[in-house]
Amino acid sequence: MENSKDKTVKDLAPLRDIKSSPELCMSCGTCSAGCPITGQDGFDPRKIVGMVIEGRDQELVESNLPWLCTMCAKCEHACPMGINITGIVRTIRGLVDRDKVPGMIHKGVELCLETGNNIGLPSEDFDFIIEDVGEEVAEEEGYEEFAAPIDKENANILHTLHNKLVNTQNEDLVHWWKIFHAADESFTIPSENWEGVNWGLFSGDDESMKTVVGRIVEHMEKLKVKNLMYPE
Amino acid sequence: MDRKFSTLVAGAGISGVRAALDLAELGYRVLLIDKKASAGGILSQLDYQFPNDHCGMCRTLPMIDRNNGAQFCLRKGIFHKNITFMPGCEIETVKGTPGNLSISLKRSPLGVDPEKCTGCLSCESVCPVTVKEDFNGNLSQRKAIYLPVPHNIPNKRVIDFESCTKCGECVSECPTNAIDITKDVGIETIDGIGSVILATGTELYNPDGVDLYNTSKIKDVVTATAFERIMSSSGPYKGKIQRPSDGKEIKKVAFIQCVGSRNLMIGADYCSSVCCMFALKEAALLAEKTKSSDSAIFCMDLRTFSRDGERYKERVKEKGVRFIRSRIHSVEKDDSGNPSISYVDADGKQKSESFDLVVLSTGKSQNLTHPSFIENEGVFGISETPDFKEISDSMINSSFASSKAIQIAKEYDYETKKSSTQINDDDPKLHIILCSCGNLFKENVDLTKITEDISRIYGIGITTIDQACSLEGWSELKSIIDEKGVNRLIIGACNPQIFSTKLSDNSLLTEIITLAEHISDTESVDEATKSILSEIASSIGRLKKYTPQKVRSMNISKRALVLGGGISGLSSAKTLSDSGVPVTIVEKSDKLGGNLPFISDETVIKSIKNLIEKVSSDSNIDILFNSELSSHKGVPGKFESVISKENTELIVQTGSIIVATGGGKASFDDENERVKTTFDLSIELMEKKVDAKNIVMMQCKDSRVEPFNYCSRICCGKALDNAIKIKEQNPDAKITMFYRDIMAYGDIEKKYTEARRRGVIFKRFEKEKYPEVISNDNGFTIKAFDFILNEDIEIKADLLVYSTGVAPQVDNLEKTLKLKTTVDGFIKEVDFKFRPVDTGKEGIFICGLRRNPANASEAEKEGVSAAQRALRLLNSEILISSGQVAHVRHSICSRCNACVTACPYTARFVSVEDRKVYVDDISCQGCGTCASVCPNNATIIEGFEEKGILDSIEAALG
Amino acid sequence: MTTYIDQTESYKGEAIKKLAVELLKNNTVDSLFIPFQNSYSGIPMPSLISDPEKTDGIEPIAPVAPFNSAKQAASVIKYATGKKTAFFLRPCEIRALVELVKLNQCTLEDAVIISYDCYGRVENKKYLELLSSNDQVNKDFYTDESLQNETTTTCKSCDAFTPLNADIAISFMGTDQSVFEGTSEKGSDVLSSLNSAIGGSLDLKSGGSIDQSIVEGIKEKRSKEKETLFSKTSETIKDVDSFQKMIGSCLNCYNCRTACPVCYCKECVFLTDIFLHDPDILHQRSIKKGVLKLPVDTTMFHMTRISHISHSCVGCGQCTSVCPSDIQVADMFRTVSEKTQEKLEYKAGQNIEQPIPFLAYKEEN
Amino acid sequence: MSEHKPKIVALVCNWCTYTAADLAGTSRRDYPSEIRLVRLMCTGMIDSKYILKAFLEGADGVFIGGCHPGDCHYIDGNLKAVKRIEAIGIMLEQFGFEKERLKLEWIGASEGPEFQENMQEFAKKIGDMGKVQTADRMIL
Repeated sequence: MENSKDKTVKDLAPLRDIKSSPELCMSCGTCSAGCPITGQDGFDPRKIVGMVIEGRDQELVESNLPWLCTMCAKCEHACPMGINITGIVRTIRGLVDRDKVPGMIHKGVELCLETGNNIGLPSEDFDFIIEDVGEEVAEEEGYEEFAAPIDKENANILHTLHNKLVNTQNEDLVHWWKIFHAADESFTIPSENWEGVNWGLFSGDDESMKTVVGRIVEHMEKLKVKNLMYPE
Repeated sequence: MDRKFSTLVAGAGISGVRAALDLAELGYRVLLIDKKASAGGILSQLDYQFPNDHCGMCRTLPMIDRNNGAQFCLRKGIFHKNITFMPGCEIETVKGTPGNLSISLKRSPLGVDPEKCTGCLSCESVCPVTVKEDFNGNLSQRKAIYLPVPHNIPNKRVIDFESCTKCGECVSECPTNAIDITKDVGIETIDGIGSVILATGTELYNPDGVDLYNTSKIKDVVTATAFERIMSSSGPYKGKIQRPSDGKEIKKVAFIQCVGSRNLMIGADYCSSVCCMFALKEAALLAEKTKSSDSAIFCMDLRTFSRDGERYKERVKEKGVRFIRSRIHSVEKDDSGNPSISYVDADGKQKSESFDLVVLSTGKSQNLTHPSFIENEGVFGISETPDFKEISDSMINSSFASSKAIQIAKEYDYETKKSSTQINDDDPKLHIILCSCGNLFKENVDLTKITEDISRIYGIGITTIDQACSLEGWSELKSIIDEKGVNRLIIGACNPQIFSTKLSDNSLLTEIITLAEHISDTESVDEATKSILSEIASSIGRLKKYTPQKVRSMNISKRALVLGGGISGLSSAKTLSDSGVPVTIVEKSDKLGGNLPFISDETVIKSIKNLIEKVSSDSNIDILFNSELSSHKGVPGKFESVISKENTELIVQTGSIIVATGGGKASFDDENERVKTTFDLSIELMEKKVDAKNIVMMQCKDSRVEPFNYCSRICCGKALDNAIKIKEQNPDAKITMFYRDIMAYGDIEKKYTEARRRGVIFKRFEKEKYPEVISNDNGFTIKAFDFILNEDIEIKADLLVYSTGVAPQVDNLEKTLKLKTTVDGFIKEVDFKFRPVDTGKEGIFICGLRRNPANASEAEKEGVSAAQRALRLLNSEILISSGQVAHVRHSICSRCNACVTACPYTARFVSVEDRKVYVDDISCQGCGTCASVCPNNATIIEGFEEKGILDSIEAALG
Repeated sequence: MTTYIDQTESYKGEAIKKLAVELLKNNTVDSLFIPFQNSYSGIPMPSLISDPEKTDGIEPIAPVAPFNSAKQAASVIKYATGKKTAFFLRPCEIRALVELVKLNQCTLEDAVIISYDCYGRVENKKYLELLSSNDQVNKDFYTDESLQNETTTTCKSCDAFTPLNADIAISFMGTDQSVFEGTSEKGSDVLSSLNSAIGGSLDLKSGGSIDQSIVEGIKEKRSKEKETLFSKTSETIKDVDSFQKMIGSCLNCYNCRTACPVCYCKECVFLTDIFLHDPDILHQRSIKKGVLKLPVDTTMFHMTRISHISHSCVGCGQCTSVCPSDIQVADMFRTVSEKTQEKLEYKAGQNIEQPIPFLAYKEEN
Repeated sequence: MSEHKPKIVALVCNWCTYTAADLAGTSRRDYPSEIRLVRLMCTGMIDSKYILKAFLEGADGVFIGGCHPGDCHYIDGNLKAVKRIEAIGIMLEQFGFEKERLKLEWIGASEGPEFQENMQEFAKKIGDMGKVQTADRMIL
């Protein structure tokens, strides 16, 4: 992060296939017309690109504008110049001091790096919940043979989890597993570093993002799993 | 070797038609082909053209030697003695060398023999295949056997073999055995062709399948062409302006600009040039037709760079149409089923609005290229790439291409003998031939009564033949003509167009009556008979009184006068000289080249210098320096001009005059050396580096506002060039360009993209609020409002560059030559669209900056185009006048001169010597306005003699 | 600024005559165009006089007009010759002349037009009759109302009897004097130069007043006459049947068009080949209708003539005067013309700048 | 009354209205057969005599069709005709010809349906008005 501070958003923002730098923007307004939150709290994707072109990075970094974006990418889907608007927004977010990252996303990133999941759920709690939910599934008629597969090798799908599914909304897990079972699909859940939600994406923290992604890759290699299921 | 055609013109759109006519008018035979089943191109779908919101296409037709072509609406088809039209054809390969090209054509079968088809419709009624009608933007349906263009004549059906199931129903139903569904695509080779003109135009971008526009899900999202069809009375809803989904009247339309254009993501780094004016025109028409005024055009720049574009836009605005600077993301459907769009308004707020209809201003389709044979020698493209152009630009480019084809035609001696048939002017001897069309007329009309009545009242004989349209019928018809020794003939048949073309070479005066129009299910035999009788009587009345058209000829002063030695004048002179016409150039200054010192493009400079050299060394071109036209008289073909040159006067006799006196930078004065004009900067940049660090460029300085309310076309391109050059020299220079609309039409768009890529910053301002410039010791501060950042901004500059526009030369020629000017002082074309280099005074043509702002290559093309028009007059020593012109019976003329005032072509003049009114046969187009203002018939129009018309009215009511 | 001559003379015409002679004598003009009684005709005929010694026969305002002299006036000024001529014309003659200017039949460059309040004219025959019993009829006409009652129907119903578009207007009505007014720059110049040169002999005094109410009174009376006449005529021509009845005895002599001052064609279209029918046409018509009245095309002739010149009709009444079949051509023409001119917002002879409706084309866009 | 089949003379310009009539004809759009088309090069060519002649010969209506303003092949012949036709209408009215019997309409080349509609409408209107006063009369 230190090095990048010398560079501007213009330099840092990734390019799309046609190598369209922000300068190509002709301020046509396609992004703003399509953005679901244009006008809310002064948000306007065209304006953000405009400020980037003029090198007004610091202003952007200090404002709440980059944090209003939902990253839905509707803007760049239609941008005639192919400008990577969400990439720009992420780049700005990444330039924000970590202690200024709003809400709990940066904290989540830190917890994830530390504990393997965004909410810092201890692994004994995780094991208990997975076992418990697995039993719940097996109680139903036709699912008697079901057992939650942990760290199973050669499964077809690696099933990473959204922390919410584990923590508060585990009835959704029931649905998923029932579907897998009914479809006779082999899957497995990693016993540690199971977090499927990479908050580094939202906070613009590429390094952490890379670490989290790396863990999943590691799982897949180790367990020889072919496919990945991601909760987002 | 068959050397029938000097030129093959591929593409029968307006460009192809222009090129074909250019050649045909000079006596060269042309083979005109189109891959479609009909001629007319995109214009056949458009009923209206900006800026007068009507068509005017017929003004393209020849005005000299009119006898060789049909004198009717060009949208019906193209008919000229020297033009052969072949539909359903595409070029496969071109081999050989200019003057002897061998061309293989892919011919798709049309399925119907046009010689036999009577347009009776029985085939359509039995055809089981129904498909969407592309002619109407897929908003209506047609059969697999159909009429490709409803207004074309002859109205022959064709088969769309892509959807035809070859069931054969139509074949057995056809009463004249005209249908053949067995033929396959064939290859035909034509040899001995001099050159090829490629006028295949381009295709429209197809927005179907783009998820943003939802054309498949929302029926009320249509393309601009489809909307044009909706507004057309021959369109899918017969002119009722209703929307496709539910038939609701359309009142409020959103036009989405740049659909398929100016979009790097789809490889469209260009502006399609015409869509802005197209949308403006459609919005204006809708407002006019429905008296509604709530439509909106969503655009980035509104590219109103053509003649009158700026003022036209203002007129459209006055009608209540909104121009909203927001490119549209996508079209959705609202709760009531109306298409709805979101946009950002001027305050940066997002708004959502529903419309009755959304029109997509689709540009040209991307990634189109010319076929590889464009590289062959002797093949000329109308444009460098398949492109859309404003009609006037198309016409100019067409003539530019045809002039090259003419050089080849001339070199290889393709010219046909000019002839004009003298019609037998013995006493009228009439005969009538009626076609009984199988049994159709026998059953529905009392032919005996007709024969008896005509003989009793008029003493004229009638012969009935069975199928006049068949080969046997045709020979029977010819033998009757010979046998009876008649010189005037009335033919009654069901499909008269066949005869009008077949008989055109004959020395007969012919009237053709459409019998079929008198027969319908609701009419009795008596009524049909009566109706036909009176039509025959009416024709007799007229035919009897026709004065046979006299062929007059006139010797031409085979020399052209070119006023102005600038780019357009030089290219004009060169083209004329290459065609064997001696030229006199009159140049005000002491050198040639005009605006050459203000051109910064090396290749252009080189080509102009080359042109200057060629013209200077051309023994066929006299150049008079330091001279001006002081007075002028005479008629086209024989003008007499007085040139004043350093206190002496000399008289030049020429057949034609080309006005190319040009124009230049609009006047602009600023003492400050850190203020420059875009033009001056471009010259400076050729030699040295600009060392300024903060450069501000200001577009539209005193331009596009009254009193100079026009776009100068070239400033944006030049400013972009400058910006790119500075960035090349010094990437760190900060360049800000203030603009109203970047007029980067066509491929100039690429420069705009390039400038942005290099970091030039663009800030838009509104017409009403020109950025404020405060000059101080260090340079300037420019204060403006930034619409994107939504805030007031101040930009520092150490160099300020103004785009000041182009102004026409002040030379008084409009008075000397009695030409019309625009309010801005440019010389006005008689028809901006279809005759862009004609002044309206025959023999006098206009090109270059004296006509309209243009860049060097545009001016060069205009010059060639003007020369090409002049060649119609200068190509031969003798000019044969057309028939149907006015002449004056001096013995009874009271010289009230009402006719002189009335003539739209200034073809009439009062002689200074004898005060009599004379008609110049070449300029006269036979419109008859003079005759109708003449109270005592002292003016007569050949072929439309009052007595004949009165008799025919009397007979019609008899 | 007006000047006047005391009406010491017993005859208003004397003042005009005096003015005319002085104009010629002082070379203010090269010739006079003025009614002149010669020894061959009882009726004063418009004449072009260039010799001041031969001015005795001038009868400027005899209550007769053998024809509307605009056409003859136009023939003198068909184009500019540099010969200045003073034209003494009735208001209706000026109106016709103005129309002829617009029709390019003449130019007013060399003309000074002098006119006066018109009391009307009597038919030629009537005038000769009156003259034979009273050789002072020219003078008495202006004082004797019973003589004024002899004027034509047209004159009695003419409410445009005061000079318009003259250079010098002379008023008789509403004043005991002859009040001269330069109504154009040209006219004022002529009057003032005349005044300074020979003011004494002409006895021109500055001032002079007109009682407009008297003029208005006459106008009102005539307007009423006109209304009555027009509504009667409207009834007569209300349909083609009644119109044909009116013109039933027309013999195609074309006198009306010859007498018409604005029918400017060298040769009428009805004399050209368009309306000269071959016998087979006549037979065809006869076969179709059963009966064909001859001469043919009389209705067509009158209606065409109306269509050609009703916008320029000045209502002088000469067409009626010359009709051998006593057809009230003028009534019909005037009635139709008034409405046509009203609808076209054009008044014949009124505004020399306003072009004839069909010859004025608005520039496109 | 409406049973009366009116005789109509249509003076049409070669470029626009004649083309429209042709288009109507070729696309099998019936227009009343009582209409007699007289093709002229331009409406600017229409002499007042043509209109008079038609009415005096018993035409129940005279239809004049030309190009839309701005669209005239001869620049502005159509506009030049307007006043003349207006004036003749005013005159005819005074001789008892209802002004509805003379109609001027701009019909563009592609407006076949407009031509048909105009003709049907005009024929109907004229038909409803009854015979023209000159019908079956001998005009002297």
